[in-house]
Amino acid sequence: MAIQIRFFASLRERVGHTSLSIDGDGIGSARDVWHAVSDQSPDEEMLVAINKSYADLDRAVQDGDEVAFFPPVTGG
Amino acid sequence: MAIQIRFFASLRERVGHTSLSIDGDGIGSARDVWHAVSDQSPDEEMLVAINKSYADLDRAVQDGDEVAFFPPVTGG
Amino acid sequence: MRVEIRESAFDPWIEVSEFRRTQLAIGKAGASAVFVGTMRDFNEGDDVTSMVLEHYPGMTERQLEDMTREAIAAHQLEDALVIHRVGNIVPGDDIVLVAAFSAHRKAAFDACRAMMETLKSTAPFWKKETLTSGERWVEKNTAG
Amino acid sequence: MRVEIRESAFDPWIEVSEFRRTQLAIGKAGASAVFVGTMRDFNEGDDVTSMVLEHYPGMTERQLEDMTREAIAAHQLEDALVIHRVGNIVPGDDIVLVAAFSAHRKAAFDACRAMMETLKSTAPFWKKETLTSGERWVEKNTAG
Repeated sequence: MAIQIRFFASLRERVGHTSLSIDGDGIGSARDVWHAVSDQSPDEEMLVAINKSYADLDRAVQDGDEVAFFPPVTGG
Repeated sequence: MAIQIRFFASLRERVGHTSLSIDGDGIGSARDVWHAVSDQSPDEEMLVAINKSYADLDRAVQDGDEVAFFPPVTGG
Repeated sequence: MRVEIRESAFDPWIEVSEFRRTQLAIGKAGASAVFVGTMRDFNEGDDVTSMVLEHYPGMTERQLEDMTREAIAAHQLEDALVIHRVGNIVPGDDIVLVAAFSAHRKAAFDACRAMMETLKSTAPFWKKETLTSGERWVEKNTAG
Repeated sequence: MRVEIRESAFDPWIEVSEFRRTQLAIGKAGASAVFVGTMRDFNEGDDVTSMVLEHYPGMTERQLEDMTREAIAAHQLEDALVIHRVGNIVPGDDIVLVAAFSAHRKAAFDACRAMMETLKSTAPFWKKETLTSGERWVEKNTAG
């Protein structure tokens, strides 16, 4: 198993990836996922979703989860 | 010259007239117009228009004016 | 702005679409807020089979025009459209269309709702319903 | 209820009209409150020539469905319809349709506006605008 990571919009462009897969070993929270792929602090306004539902950075993440990071939404 | 009077909706049915014309002699206000055609007190909720604009019963009326009486409006 | 009284059935969605296409500049009105009132087959707990909508020709148009002009100015709308049906109406027929077009959604929403409330409380229209048991005048509009 | 993401242009007025005709019982929904958001050719003082609307497939639908279901329950709607465009968009194209159908106008107005605000603040869509001087991401939606 692994953790699927997705990035959207300006964050996708900044990170340079649409999606990534990482090994779940040593990953406890969405914050850990972020730090596994970035050496920058997460932007204060960054939004997080786990398995397509909003979550916060300290929410627990398990093997097989999909974790998404994106900027404030601008639809409508 | 004369004063044209119009009635609408339930008030039209109660009065039994769609329109009437009365002589303006002795008519000072919309209230005088009402009493020239009815021996009942005006209903508290009755609305009044003079020349197609809302007015109150004590508004002055002149020869040639059109005075309308109607119940609360129920459009939309 | 356009304000119309109609004596026969109209399709409010075609009216809005045509108004936008012919009256509005492309790319300016980012927000369209539309309200359509449709005749129900029930009112105050009773079945209603048809209705006659009476108005005060001349005054009704003036009230609706004043109201629409004021809404455009107050909310800085791009434009607005109001259509109201009169005459014999059956359940499912559309009675009223109020549409507000503006650059931003707040103004469109606020103006559309304000116009509907003003119309309901001031425009001289009256409804007489036909029930299975006879006829009755609708006595008063409720606040929105 | 119906919630749809569209990858090509749609006509919101035809959609509302068809939805009412095919999904709603005649004579029940006396009130239809509709909001349509349309791409402008300007934003924050700059000319905008086109736009790309990105979304999060799966999550976006879920957010919109949850929001619509909650609005129907909270406002006791007869029904509701939400359509949102994604992909390449030009000024004048319609981006979003939110429609609330209910017996009375207060519920329809309240629900339509509440759905739009929820959509604007929570549905995962992102706009990238093309200006004459280049591209930029829209950074944040303003409150309505």
